[in-house]
Amino acid sequence: MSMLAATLSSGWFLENAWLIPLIPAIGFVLIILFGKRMPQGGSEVGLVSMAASLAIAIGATVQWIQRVNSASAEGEHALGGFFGFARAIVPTATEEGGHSAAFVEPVVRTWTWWQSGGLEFGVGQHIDGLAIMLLLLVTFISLLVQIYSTEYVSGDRRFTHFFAALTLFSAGMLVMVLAENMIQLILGWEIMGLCSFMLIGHWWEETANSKAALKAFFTVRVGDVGLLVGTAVIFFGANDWAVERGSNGFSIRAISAWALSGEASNSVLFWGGVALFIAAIGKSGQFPLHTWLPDAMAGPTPVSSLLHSSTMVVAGVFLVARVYPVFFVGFDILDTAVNLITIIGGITIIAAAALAFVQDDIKKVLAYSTVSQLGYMMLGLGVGAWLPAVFHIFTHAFFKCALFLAAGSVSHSGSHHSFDMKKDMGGLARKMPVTATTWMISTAALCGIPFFSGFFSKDEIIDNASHNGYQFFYWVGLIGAAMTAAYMTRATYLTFFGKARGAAAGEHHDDHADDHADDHGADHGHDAHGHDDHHDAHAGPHESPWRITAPLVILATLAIFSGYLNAPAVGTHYFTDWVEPVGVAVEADALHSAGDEGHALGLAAVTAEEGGYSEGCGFSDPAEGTVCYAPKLSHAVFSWSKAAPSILLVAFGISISAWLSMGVFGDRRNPLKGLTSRSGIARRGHAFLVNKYYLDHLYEGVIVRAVAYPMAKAAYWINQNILDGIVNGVGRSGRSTGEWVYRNLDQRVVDGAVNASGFIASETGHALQPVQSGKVNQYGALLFGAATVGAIVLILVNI
Amino acid sequence: MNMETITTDNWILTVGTFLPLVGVLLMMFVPASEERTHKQIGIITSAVTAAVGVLTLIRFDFGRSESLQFFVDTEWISVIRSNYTIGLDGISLPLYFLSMIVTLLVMIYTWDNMPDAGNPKSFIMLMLVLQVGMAGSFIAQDLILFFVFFEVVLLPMYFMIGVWGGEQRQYASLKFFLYTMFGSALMLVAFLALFFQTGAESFSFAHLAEAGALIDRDVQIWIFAGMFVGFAVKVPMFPFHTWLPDAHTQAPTQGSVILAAILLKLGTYGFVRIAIPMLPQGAKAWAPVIGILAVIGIIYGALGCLAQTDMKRLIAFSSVAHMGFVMLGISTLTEFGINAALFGMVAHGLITGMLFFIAGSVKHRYHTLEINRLSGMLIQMPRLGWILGFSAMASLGLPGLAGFWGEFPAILSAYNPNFGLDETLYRVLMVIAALGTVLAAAYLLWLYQRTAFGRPNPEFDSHATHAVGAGVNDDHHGADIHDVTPIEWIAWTPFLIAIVVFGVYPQLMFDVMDPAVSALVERVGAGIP
Amino acid sequence: MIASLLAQAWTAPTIDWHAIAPELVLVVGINLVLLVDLWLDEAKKWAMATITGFVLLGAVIPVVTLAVLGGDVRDAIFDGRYVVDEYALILKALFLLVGYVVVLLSQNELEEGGYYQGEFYVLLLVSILGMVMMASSRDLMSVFVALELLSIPAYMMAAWRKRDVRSNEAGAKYYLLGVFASAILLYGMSFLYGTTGTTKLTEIGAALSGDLSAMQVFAVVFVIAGFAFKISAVPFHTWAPDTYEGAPTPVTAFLSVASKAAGFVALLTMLYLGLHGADEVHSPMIWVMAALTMTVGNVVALRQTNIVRMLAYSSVSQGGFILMPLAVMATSAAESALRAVVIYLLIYAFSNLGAFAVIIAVARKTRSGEISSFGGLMSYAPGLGLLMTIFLASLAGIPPLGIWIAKLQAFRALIDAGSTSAYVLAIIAAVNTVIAAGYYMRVLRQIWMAPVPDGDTTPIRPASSIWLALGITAGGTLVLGILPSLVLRFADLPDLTGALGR
Amino acid sequence: MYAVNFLILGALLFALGVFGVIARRNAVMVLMSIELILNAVNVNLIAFALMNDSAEGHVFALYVIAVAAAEVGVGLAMVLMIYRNRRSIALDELSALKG
Repeated sequence: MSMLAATLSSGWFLENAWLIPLIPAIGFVLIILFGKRMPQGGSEVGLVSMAASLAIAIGATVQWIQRVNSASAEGEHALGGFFGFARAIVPTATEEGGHSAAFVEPVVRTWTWWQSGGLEFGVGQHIDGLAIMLLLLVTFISLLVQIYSTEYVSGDRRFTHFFAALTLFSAGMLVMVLAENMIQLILGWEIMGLCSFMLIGHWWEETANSKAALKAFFTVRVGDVGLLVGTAVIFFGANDWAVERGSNGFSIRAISAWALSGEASNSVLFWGGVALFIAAIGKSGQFPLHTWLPDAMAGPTPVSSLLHSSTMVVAGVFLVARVYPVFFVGFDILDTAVNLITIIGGITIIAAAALAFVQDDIKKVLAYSTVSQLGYMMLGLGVGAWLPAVFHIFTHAFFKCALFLAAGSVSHSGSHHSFDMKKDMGGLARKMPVTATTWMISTAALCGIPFFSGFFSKDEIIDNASHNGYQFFYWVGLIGAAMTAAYMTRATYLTFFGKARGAAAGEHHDDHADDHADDHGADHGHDAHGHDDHHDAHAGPHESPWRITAPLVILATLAIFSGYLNAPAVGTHYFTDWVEPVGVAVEADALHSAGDEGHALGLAAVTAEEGGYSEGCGFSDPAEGTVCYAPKLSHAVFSWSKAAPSILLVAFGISISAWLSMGVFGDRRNPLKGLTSRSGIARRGHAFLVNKYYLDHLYEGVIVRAVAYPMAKAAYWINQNILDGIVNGVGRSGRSTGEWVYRNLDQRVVDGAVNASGFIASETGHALQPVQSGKVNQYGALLFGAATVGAIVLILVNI
Repeated sequence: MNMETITTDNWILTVGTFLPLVGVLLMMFVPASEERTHKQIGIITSAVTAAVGVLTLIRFDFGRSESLQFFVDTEWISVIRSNYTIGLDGISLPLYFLSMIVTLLVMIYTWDNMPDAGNPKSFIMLMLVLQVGMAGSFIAQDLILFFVFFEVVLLPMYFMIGVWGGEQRQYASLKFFLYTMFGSALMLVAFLALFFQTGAESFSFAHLAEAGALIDRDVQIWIFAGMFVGFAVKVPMFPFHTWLPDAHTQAPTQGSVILAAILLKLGTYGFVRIAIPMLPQGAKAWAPVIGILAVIGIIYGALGCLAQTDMKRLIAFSSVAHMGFVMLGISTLTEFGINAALFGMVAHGLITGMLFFIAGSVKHRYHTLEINRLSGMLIQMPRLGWILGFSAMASLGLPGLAGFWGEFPAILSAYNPNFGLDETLYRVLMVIAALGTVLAAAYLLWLYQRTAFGRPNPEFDSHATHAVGAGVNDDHHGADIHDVTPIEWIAWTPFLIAIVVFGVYPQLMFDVMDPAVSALVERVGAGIP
Repeated sequence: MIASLLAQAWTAPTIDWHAIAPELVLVVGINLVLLVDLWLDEAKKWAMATITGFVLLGAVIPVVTLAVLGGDVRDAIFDGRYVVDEYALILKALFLLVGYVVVLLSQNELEEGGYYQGEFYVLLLVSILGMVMMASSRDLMSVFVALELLSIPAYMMAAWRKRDVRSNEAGAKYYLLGVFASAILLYGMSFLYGTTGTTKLTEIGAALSGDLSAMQVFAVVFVIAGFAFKISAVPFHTWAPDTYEGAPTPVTAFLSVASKAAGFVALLTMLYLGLHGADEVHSPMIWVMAALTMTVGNVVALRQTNIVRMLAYSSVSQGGFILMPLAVMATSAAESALRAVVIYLLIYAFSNLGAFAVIIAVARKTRSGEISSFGGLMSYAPGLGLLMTIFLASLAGIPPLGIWIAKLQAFRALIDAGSTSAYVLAIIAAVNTVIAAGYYMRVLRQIWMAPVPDGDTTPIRPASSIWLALGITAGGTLVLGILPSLVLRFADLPDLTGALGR
Repeated sequence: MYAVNFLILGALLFALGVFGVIARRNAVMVLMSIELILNAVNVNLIAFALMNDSAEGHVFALYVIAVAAAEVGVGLAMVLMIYRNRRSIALDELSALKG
């Protein structure tokens, strides 16, 4: 331990962060066991447990911040006041300062979980900035969504199970977030998958839902093969190295350190990385395994907002960010012009955004938007912009969750449980002011309008893409931003502006696009979207009750302000300081550290840390006896001039889309047929329709038919028929293969052989029976003949 | 030989193993008409046995789980140098205990789920005899003794399937019997060959594990071949598996549970305990074959499952796949693999046993297991439906449940097998096996979606509503569709709890097994030049 | 030359009365039974069985005393042509015991049939006397005489039901083929005597070594063929199924156990004392016979519908297993081979007699020998069903029931020898155990799983004598299976293998 | 050595007997044939006794003669019995038991 090292502050909350997942887990058990008998059907247990977890998470966050500060304080002490001072005023210097700040040791605690070959493997917590950030995020959003759900699914016949699953999900996610090792990570990962299955299929009376659930679980499971294989590869790559240093090949710290140690074989890292990334693709709905995510919208809206937008789906991104060194070294990030992650991320951004254009189901729009945003995060990690990507997880969670909840609110109170923007929405802004406002704030954030949170995270990614020399993906990012703006504007307009249509206009019709046939099934009082009949009682749209709006407001607020945690534009960089691991080499014996408070290490190394990307962690091997836990990354320096293009593109996207939307959907006559009966209008060619017609024509004919249709429709067609077709085809072919193998191979050949042997034996017996003719003389002949033949043969042989 | 033995409390194994015979004797003198008495005797006997098992757990010195404890070695058949040698170590302890518990729970389940053929007297007597055979196989430390116990199991199971089974019970039972018989006959020849090749001194495991390694390679390969057939049939491994689906499908619930939970383990246990340590070089030569067959079994079993229309038969095929993982683990000859295999044995015993319980209860209620006719189980009997879902999840290896710890380390271990086995081959096997987990998810969830989700099948649904009152069509579908009964709760809860506990804290078992396994692998390594 | 013989002064041989006490007891007993039969009136004929039983048990006593007292081999009498050693004693005991069980079995059969009980028991005793003598014979002549002594009464017993055509046929076939076989045997013996110049087995063994002349090979083959008939080894087995099926069931039991055992005893003595030098002649011959016997017996048994006939084929195939170790008697495995055969004979006697006992008991109710007539036995006669299960499972060689240890021994001997041919035979045998299990299980399937054929479920009440027989046999089957050491000790027979000069 | 002729004689008798046993359908004829074989044996024994100059052969022959007598007695009784029951002693009709 270097003499420069000094004690870091810690605290009860940090040391016992493992309680955060444990509480919801216990909550889950309680709900399952007693939920049905409770007044609130178990929801109270869920809420309480989430609140408790949130409390601990907040405590841990605070203490982590103190820990970081204490470290930097030591740093200042050791290095003279310059950095500390500089951090205050000069933003650019702050960037560097943020890097050369002291290494903050994660709070690691492990307990033996299992052992093999005398090697003990732990379960425990690994608390660093990333973990803290997600702990806070997950507990917080889970709580809000649970509050929201108490209203939204009230009266559902599986109310209790719903909350049980939500709580279990939170537990699983939290387990994964503070996972100390890969096995624990897999544990949380799979539990989330299970809950996703349960919740998507929540209304399993309809085959469509259960099929969607099956598909989601199955697709993700395909990716999980990568997780298993990758873990195995990495384990055996890292284990010996780690065991020498008192750890093992599952420990995430060990893996990171080993990957950066320079002793790791690149092929192992590469293939391990590929395998793990396949898992990430599956979980985070990246191209081409994204098809399950839109289908997952079959689940209740709270589920969509919690699992399938803000938390669970970022697990893949989290995985990559968590063992980033593996990918950094394995894929030569920053050394090669392009790598697997950027490719997948880029494709996902564009493809998903294009698909969002042609959706009529508001949730589907948001689903594709989510996919696209996840693409941004991946892209960020791929181009070496670790922090912006993680920051985007943070901001995206708030506004995307808000958007979903708003959509839910609309369908809950505005459109009689329909999600079809064209059939049942429109002009709801006046009817549901709160919902509309929150929606639009979140949209602004999503589109990346300046001073909304999305701007600070997404633009950082785009900016760093170019900063790190990925020009092509810089443009991909920009185009994606524009498209995002466009489709969100379209959705916004369709939902909240223009003429009210269908249910939004107070009409009742039971042929909803979505699935709740025979709500009032006799033998089971289940109700497809968990709405009691009192919703049907007062006709027409109205604002949702507070249990729905409150979360919306909170989230919307955060959608604005969460960005300022790291807004270079205004010179804040707390997120950087608190979350980003510092890429400096530290003494090796930091690798194994018990639960006690760690130490600020490697200050000596800092001095050698100037000079960009030539050396330092991830670029040159750490000196003997020292290890790195994270690559040394530099950040693009923000400047308005660099931000300008994206701002302009976004503005363009919004305006054109808004203008055209108004033109098309604002049509007072038969608004519902805006898209469908156009040609009919053309044929009639009424004079006073001409302008509209031209406009319509301009939009449909020029823009849409030239841009959206060829691209979006084609993309959509490919998506549905090829990608999705493959996914489903795999299922079908697997089944038919199974039948073929069973019928022909197993029953005919393998089993046939067995039965044949018995048959043969018995038939032989039958063939031998005639010998037993019952005739004495023949017996005698046989007797004597045998003796004689025997005698002759043996004589010939022996003499 | 580094296998030192502990002889304290060495009465405990003998008592625990042969105690059920006392119950059998008692029942002989009770007329068959007194069915309740018989059931009571059965439950009490197995309960006492299980109590002895618990005592064994308490007295077991977990600190030295690699050495044989409660060790007994007395003359038995002196002329052929076979002794009554018994002992328990970390490898056999879990299975030994499991056999007792499973028997007890099956007894309890029998209380009001007696198969249609009736006659609980012989049924329960057979189960008790079965228990003796199973427990004995796990404590035997002498080849001949092991063989005897190994065979004792046959007849009772033959009758359980044949008398209390389904439509084609006679075919299935005979197939089971002859198939196993075939295996064990060749196995016996192999045993004797091993005995004489090691100088015809003793049949005790310890001695053979020491002397067997000195046999020259080719001979070892031949002897291993014999044992391979014997154990592979029991496991069952891919080409020898066809008795299993028939036996499982036709057997009564109790039979299926015991078969899945314990009997199949005799084969894998034999590999770990006998074939591999006694014939290291043979094992090394055969390992790739075993590995390949195992992985074929994984995929093949899964495909078989996808083809099934009968719930029970599907579960049976899933056993083939799961035992494939176990065998893959064993074939790597690594601590990881063998640990995983042992864990997998217990896990598979619990999970598949549970699934068979459920299948039995479903059959009991619906009088059919046709997947197409079952649906909406969650509506008609939510608890049973949830238990089914739970077991299915456990069976597809969901982390946090027991199944995972048998599956994942096995896959992991295949990444670099021991003793210079071909890595490329095994890595291919690893990936295929990992894909097998996807298939597992596929068939189990598909099963779940078809049976539990959706709306109940009208034919049963209508019935469920009427049956409450006037039993008009009660006799038509038998009893009404009711949810889990108290007896079933009693019988199942331990399974469910164990699945969770071992899933959440696997160290409970790894802690016991690992030292023994490490010692074993070390011994094997010593035998391979 | 004759003159020179006469010239020698005749000195009376010293006779070891204790050694031949068992035979004497039997002889006395035979006469006793004959006389009593004369005086006893029909109503009291049942007493005959009891008396016979006592005679047999009485004969056991000296066997025991000999075993306990005389450790040393008693071959003083008849200068080694009639020897009483451990080997002889254990087999004498076996024969007497089997005889006793057969008496128990025949009791009701005869009473009901109203057959000539007295004569029957006399013949039975005579036959047993022949067997007892066979155990001690060490000379071609005494072997031959013993063989005929045990066979000729058996011929008559097989045909005991005078008015039953099938019984006649059984007897006639047995008789004709038997006599033919013994004629062939004799012809072989004559050459054996001619080429070695002696009839004393040990001397023959001494003379018969190294290269054999064609005549000697011929002789050996014919001699073995003669005994092969007795043990009904394929292809000399053809009489067995027909005779077993036709003869009264107790007699079948007797033939399938006792006279088969006697044949094996003779074969053992010949091989170990007389013919061990001619191994390259008899080893392959026995190898082939063993393989054929077990296989043919099994596969044909698979097709049988009559239980007695099925058991007949089963006992043929069992004979194959017993024969199996002798294929390697000329190797280092000689001792374990001998032990295997003796043990097998012992345990097989128990299980097989037990099976027949159950058949007799059941047949008294069902009046049918068809396997299907056992349908649902478990439901109305669980006791008999369970016992039959034990016996058949034992015959199938399932531990821990009797015959498994015997089979184990047989395999053990083969693998002890370790030659390739031995391994091949072992594999064949292994496969055969499975086939055999096939038809044994078919019977058990009837007993446990099939419905009662004619729905008549009146419980069966076997006579006490049958119960006693069942008790003895079941007890033996179980005890010998679980604690084989009890008898295995007796089966170390250095006296006989010692003669091999190894 | 003139004794060889006796052996040839014995062989001829033996062959004759075997032929009879295998070929004749009449039970009595078969019995006679068997007697032929036994006598062939006797001839052999006597011849060998002369060759080896030992008495055992003679004794053996005496035993054979005695036993043969007993056998024939039993045999004829059995033939008689069969004749009573089925009015025929044709062996190939004795085939109720087979298979």
